[in-house]
Amino acid sequence: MTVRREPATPVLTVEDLSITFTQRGAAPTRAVDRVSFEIGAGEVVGLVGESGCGKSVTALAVMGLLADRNVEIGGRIAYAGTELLGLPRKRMRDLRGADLAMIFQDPLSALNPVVPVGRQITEMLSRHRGLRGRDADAEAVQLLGRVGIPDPERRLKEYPHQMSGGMRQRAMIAMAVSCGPRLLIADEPTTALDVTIQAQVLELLKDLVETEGTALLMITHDLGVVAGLCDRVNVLYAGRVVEAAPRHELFGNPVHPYTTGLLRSIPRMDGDRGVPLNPIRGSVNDLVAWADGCAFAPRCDRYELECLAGTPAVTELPGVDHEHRCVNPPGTPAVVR
Amino acid sequence: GGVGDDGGDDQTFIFGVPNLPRSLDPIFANDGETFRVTRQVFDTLLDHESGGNEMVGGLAETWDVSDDGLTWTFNLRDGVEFHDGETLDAAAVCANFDRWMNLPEPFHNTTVAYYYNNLFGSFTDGESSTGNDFLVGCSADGLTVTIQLKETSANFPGAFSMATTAILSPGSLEQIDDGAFTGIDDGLPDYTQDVTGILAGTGPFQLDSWNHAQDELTLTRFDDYWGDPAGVSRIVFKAYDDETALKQALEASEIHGYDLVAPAHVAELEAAGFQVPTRGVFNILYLAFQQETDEQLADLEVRQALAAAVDRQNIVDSLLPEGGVVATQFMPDTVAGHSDNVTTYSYDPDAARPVLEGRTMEFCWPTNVSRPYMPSPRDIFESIKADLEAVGVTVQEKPMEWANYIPAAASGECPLYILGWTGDFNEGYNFLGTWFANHTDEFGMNRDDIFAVMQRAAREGDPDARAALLAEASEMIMDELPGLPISSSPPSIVFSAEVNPPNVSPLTQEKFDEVSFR
Amino acid sequence: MSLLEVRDLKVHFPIRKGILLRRIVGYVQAVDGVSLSVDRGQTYGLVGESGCGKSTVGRAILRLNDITAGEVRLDGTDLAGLSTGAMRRQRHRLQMIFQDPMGSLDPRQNIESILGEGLAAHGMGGSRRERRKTLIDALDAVGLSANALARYPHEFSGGQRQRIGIARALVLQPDVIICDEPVSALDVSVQAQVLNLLEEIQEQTGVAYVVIAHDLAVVRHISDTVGVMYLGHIMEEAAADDLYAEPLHPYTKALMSAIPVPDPEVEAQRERILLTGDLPSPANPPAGCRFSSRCPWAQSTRCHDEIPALIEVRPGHRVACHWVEEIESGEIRPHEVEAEMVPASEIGVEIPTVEPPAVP
Amino acid sequence: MVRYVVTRLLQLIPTLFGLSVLLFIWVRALPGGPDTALLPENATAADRERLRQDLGLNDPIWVQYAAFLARLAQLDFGHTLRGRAVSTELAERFPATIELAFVAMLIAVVVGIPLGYLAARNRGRFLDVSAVGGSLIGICTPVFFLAFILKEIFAVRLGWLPSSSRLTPGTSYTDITGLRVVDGIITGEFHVAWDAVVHLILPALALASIPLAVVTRMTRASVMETLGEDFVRTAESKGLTARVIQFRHVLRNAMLPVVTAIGLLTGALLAGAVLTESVFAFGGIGSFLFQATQSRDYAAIMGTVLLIATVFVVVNLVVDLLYTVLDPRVTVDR
Amino acid sequence: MNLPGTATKAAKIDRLAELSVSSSDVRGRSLWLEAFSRLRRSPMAIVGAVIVSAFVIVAVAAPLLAPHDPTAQLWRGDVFPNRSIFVGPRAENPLGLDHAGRDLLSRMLVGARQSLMVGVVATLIGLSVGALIGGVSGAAAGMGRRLGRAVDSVLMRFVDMLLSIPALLIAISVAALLGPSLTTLMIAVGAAQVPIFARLLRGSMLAQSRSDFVTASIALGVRRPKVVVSHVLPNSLGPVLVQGTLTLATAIIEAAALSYLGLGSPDISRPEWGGMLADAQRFLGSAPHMALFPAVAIIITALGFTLLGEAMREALDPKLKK
Ligand SMILES: Nc1ncnc2c1ncn2[C@@H]1O[C@H](COP(=O)(O)OP(=O)(O)OP(=O)(O)O)[C@@H](O)[C@H]1O
Ligand SMILES: Nc1ncnc2c1ncn2[C@@H]1O[C@H](COP(=O)(O)OP(=O)(O)OP(=O)(O)O)[C@@H](O)[C@H]1O
Ligand SMILES: [Mg+2]
Ligand SMILES: [Mg+2]
Repeated sequence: MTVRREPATPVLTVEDLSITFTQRGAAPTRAVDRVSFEIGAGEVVGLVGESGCGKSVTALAVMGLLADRNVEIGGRIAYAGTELLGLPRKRMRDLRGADLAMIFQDPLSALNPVVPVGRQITEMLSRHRGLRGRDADAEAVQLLGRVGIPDPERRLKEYPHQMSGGMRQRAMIAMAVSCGPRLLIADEPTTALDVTIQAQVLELLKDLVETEGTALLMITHDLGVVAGLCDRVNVLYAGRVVEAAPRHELFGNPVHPYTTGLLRSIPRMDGDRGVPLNPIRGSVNDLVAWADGCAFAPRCDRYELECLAGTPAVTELPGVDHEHRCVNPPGTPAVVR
Repeated sequence: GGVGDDGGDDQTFIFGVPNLPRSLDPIFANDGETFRVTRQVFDTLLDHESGGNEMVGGLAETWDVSDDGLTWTFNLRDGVEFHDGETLDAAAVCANFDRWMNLPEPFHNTTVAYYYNNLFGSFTDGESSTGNDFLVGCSADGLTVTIQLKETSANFPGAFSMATTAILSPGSLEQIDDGAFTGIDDGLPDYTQDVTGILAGTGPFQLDSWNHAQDELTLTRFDDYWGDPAGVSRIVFKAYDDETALKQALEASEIHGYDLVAPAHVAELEAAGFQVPTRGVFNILYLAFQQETDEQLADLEVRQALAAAVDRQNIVDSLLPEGGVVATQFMPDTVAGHSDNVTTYSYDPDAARPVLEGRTMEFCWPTNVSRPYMPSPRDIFESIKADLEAVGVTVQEKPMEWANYIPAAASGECPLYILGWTGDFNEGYNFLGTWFANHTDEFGMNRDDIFAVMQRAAREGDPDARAALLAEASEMIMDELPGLPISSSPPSIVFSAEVNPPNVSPLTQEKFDEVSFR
Repeated sequence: MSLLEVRDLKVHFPIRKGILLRRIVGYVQAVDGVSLSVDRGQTYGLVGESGCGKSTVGRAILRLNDITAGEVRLDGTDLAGLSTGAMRRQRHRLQMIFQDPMGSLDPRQNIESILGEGLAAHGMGGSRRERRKTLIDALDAVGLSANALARYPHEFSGGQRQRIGIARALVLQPDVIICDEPVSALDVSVQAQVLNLLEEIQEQTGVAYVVIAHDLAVVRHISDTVGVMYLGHIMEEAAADDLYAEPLHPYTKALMSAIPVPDPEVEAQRERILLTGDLPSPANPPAGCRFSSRCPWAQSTRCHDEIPALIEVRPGHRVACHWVEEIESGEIRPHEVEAEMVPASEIGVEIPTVEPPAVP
Repeated sequence: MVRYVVTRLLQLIPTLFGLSVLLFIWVRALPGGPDTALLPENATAADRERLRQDLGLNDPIWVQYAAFLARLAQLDFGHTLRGRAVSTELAERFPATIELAFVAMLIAVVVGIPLGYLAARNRGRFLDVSAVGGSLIGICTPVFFLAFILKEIFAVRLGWLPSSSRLTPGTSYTDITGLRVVDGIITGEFHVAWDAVVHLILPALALASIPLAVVTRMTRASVMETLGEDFVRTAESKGLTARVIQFRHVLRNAMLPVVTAIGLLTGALLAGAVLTESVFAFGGIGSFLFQATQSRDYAAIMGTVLLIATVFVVVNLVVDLLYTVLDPRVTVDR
Repeated sequence: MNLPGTATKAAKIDRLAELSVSSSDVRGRSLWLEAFSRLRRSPMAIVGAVIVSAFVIVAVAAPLLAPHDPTAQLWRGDVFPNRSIFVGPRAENPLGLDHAGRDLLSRMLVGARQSLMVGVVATLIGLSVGALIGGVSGAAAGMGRRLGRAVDSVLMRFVDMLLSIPALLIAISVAALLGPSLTTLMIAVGAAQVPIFARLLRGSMLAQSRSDFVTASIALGVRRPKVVVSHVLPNSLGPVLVQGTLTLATAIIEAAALSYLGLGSPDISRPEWGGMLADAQRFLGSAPHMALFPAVAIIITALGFTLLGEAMREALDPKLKK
């Protein structure tokens, strides 16, 4: 197993990112807790986890899109060496769209319903590339064509609701890549789509990364998508990375009980049908505060009292660039409950 | 704000009114707001003295009546010109009488020509629905007009001063096609609703324009007026829906005056430097006792007790404009026919209580109206109600909208109710005759002896004899007590400090030509 | 005869236009001739992409939609022909589990009344105490304790709510349960719990399921027989294992190849058939084979003018394709398909009608 | 589109027909009658009876209604009790109401939208609290009282603005459209236009109080909701300038519900005109209607209410059409 | 942290129970409870609730609080409205006297009761009639079938017709129809609200009848009428309740407008704030206290109801949750 890591500065470095929501009248909630990862050019890094584990918040923090009020962000986010946290608003605006771009989950709500799709693309071209009028239109047509939208000239004048889901997502992608960003964040780009369309969109993203060398942060809860696309995978649980490894390493040798649990609980197309699934107990809401121990402990088969002895430290598996946060990983004999 | 930007003699006098005229041709009208305007434009044969209620000459310089009271001779002023340039002569006057007598069928009832039907009622083809028929005809001789009557009536000579009998120019009459009028349901002729150049009178002002969209009617000075020319060059009558708006418009100097000032505003306006001249009283407010609707009221003792229970002096003092008096009978004391010997009823709750205690009575009052004789019916009602309750009467109040109130009162639906009347001209019969000439559902009074006296008065041509009859009737009425006269209140009118106000008339017949700017 | 037999079911929704007269200008052919049958203790899985008519089939079986044509036979009785009242009396035999576990539970009723409503409606369950016992048993069967009865839906987690939905269906001891996307709203970890539960219940009670889902893996896992739908038609139907082992219809092939597997090794080798374009609108489906507009194997003959019948090509394996054998034998090879532009008006997107806001 | 408009207008016919039946019965069921307005207090019972007969009020109601319809077929709304054609009265007075309602709506929109927008942007801050508080107080103050206070302050005490009328009484002007401001500008009589504007301010302010409050709060809520929409976040992620985001993405979408509200507010404005016009002696159809109700002027009531209902429906049709322009998702042919 | 050497299963579970977040916390509370808790945190709601409860308390306890008989013209000799002689606030009468020499404080207190009654009864009338029409319409539409749709469209045409007449006009004509009285006032104001409630309820019923739990009930074999009564209706009442609260404010203000137009309650023994204000208007120049107190009272009370209603609307609106 080779670890593909560029020696040069990664496009994105996230170090010890913590995000806390402080709402008036409620206890502060830490949505993301000391998350670190890097993405190099042409690399695809996955962020997987169930709903509410902090994936989107992380992405928004990178984009500088979290509201200023009621949010505390700690740690470090660097884009090609530029510190993003604390960057003047104006500078951040210049970066957004031009260097950092994002694709959102639901393309219908993410597109302005009352502005033609073409306009939503050209406004970006004119903002970052100074293209106007006919030039911008021509460029937009070209972009739409590139993401595989048939008859792009006509589509330019259409509104999002006049397009199908897959088409909208393509338009979103066309918009995101229009200014040649070096980092693309895709937040569940296919969750709202049908599988056949999902396949088309994933193919498109893959193609982009390969031809443009764009760094892609892929956020999804679908392990299948991760397995097909990501070079490196970070598994999140309750705001922390519980396991991070290159793709083959992670699927081949999952360590954290959460990761293994996920893998065992989903029916697979190629699996054995007769065997009952092996679900994780409880639900995401049954969790322990990280400060008190492993948040996953209540749902864990390998739970030991030891698991509650404070935040589990990061353990690195030697030689394979594989980290995890399990106190009681498989290999050590599990205590029968 | 600021009005009258022209300065000096050329200023526009703006007067706020609750309504604009119903018709510019006075024959169609019966309301004070119409006559307020038409009086400035048209003259009548007779008139009232400025600021008083004495009958004086109008277009007729002098007049005379035959001994039998049936032949009236009017000697017209010389050199009177109509607004359209025609000259006034007896023929012109008779042309008007001819017009009235020849009015076609749709006019033969009070729906249209209310006053003509009531005062003269004579038509050459057909009868008036009122049954009146007083007029024989009019003959002209130079400046002498002779009007022949069939019968005498208490309405003469007052009728000759009524605004409805104003004299229009013969030229106007030629252009008016009364035959085209088909009935009130089809609307009034255009010339009555807009200034179309048809109507010409002899008054100090002539019609200028009527802006319906802005509820403004404009008159301009007639420079060839036979009397002293008007003090202002233009009058604008502007309609307002409520009195508070009028008051604010006056205070903001947008208008120069308005009539029927709420008593509550009089002192306030005076204090603010406005002129609020006091009128003589010429109206009567009463509390009616319908004897047929409520059996209790058929009992004279109860009616007397009610009269003793109401503190009329308090109403006059606290709710009516200054200058009001407690009424002793159904007419103001300035009117001929007023008797000093009527039975009076003084406030004596202790005497009333034994009779009234424990009784329940229905009491109607109108909610959304203000009349010269009852500026705020609600306050008056409240006051009377408090008095009645003080002597143990349970008052079942029946408030009604004005549109509903009058029909209800007229049809005898209401046992107790408050209502009143402002005289048309200085004639006692114009008051008493309104209610007590025969049996009506308004009062439910069945006193044929009173009705007989009233009938005699109605036909009595001699003013003094008539006054005596009316005084007699008044005394009988106050013994019978079909209702309790409450007060005669002077309706207030207000003018801004920049104008010299006209003499105020108890008949609310102010002559606006007397107005001038200071 | 099977327990539940659906024959040539058609559900067409009229499309109305105009303000005053609301003329019918066309029909959405949501379901256009679907036949399927389920036996006691068996599970029939229905897969297909969004808008292909899966839910409509499910709802039509329950007579929650008007049926345009066709038969729905339960134990021989044609439900489609019953009067409303008679149908109502049959309802306890057919139950439904919904996708959105929260939305399908009345937030203002406690679990006892939610579960007991069906019993009351059918006069079942006897006395109050007996009825309560039935409810507790049902809750027990889905792994919830009796103290849930007094609680309200919002007090439960998503997985638990779905269990309540299942319990509600169970109390009536139905013969058939239609599960419309029973797990797609759940977290992946919870999804497995619910799938296991459904299987357990089937083992214990012998109830038959019609499971509707867009996730082929889920359907395959739980079903005995799987039907693949496309634009209101069933394209292929086979035993679950057979279907995966040997998909015959081009659409099934494409569908299966599009599903990613959480295994990089498999992913790396998986053969992909990438379809182009989008699902056409059921209001204006392609003539002939519904899939012809996107089919990489489509031929110039037959495909565009003749609707293929669902024919049994292998034992228990039925396919609606004119060229199955030729494709299997490699005689016909896939080719590039130009993505067609679907006119805006034909996308099955609901155009939001904008109601005026309440006047303050 | 044309079809839609025509159909919607045709739809108006049954609505107006139903409304006219309803009104006809209703109005005639009002106690009392027109006699109080037409006859003096001392008129006799016979006089009153005669009047009812002349007005056709003694006929069975369906006969009266048939007569009404027969006239209506010739676009004749009958005559007011004062003897003028209702249609003439409405034609003369309606421009006043239009002018007043339009200016009031203008105030509501021109002040309300920016205010609501700023309030939403500054949620919870002083501006927001005072805008919301102020608009609530605006809603909660009875219009006639507000009018009175406005007049007392600005007309009586300060003397800055007139308290009544559409123009200084006696002003001469050329009448073209009946809209004084417009006429003044068209004919070059700028002093008339200015005079009309000055006279419009207070009544329009009083009338605007409720729409202004509604528009402000509606805009605020709508902007707040829009700010939370995904596409705004998308716009941010595109690095667009704040101005483009605010105008193209936030405001345009936020305006949609406000536009509908504005259409519906027309009704409130026309009703508000009843009070406002009376209080300000403005002379539109509002005070006309009020007087007609008071004097039981049946023809006038019918005509005015039907006019108001028509206007309301037409304005909302226009709003619906406008909506299709603003929101491409909505087509007229629903 | 040092762990005890002997870790038992019980200890494990206890520790877990202690640490794991109580699930009911995360899963949220009932719609109402949640809405209520949001209400409690909203300053708008708090201010509104304080005003409203103060108003209700005063209204209920008015006869006990009123220092004088509100109808008695106790100080008849002191007040001469026509001479502009009034009695303002003084020790005996903290708010002064009205134009008939009655204690204004007592009248204000009793007026609170009348105003509350006008508001509540008018709202109830509007709500119940409107809800009846809307409910029947919504139920009919929700049931589907030709007849249902026909009933629905007939009712809705009627409501649309009413909606095209401005509310105040409806109120004016009702008031004129029934003659002036407190009852009239309540009916008139209520009638004007009927179409609004009808549309509102119908709209939310239609939305609710498309929801899954309604489908579920039908699938269970529950009869349609029962489905409507036990599921559709209860879940559609939220917006109606909010509108009801807002209508309370509107009613009090509209009552004032009707009084001003002379169509209010003429009942002097039971004064109502709107009527008092309309009545006092003409004395504003010389007796501002007479108008001031009712005006302020109306504004504040209406404000209270509006604040509460708006806060409720926000609390119930899932879109504005965050
Ligand atoms: N604005 C906010 N205020 C408070 N808490 C927030 C906010 N946004 C997100 N959170 C919380 O942060 C946590 C992480 O949310 P996030 O949206 O990143 O989840 P996710 O992993 O993207 O889930 P999903 O798969 O549902 O999109 C959640 O618990 C959420 O409740
Ligand atoms: N009541 C209805 N009226 C009109 N069209 C309808 C109606 N219900 C469904 N449709 C249409 O019928 C088609 C099939 O819908 P259906 O809900 O059965 O799809 P589905 O396969 O369940 O999709 P999904 O996976 O999105 O749930 C769609 O195009 C839909 O728009
Ligand atoms: Mg997310
Ligand atoms: Mg579905």
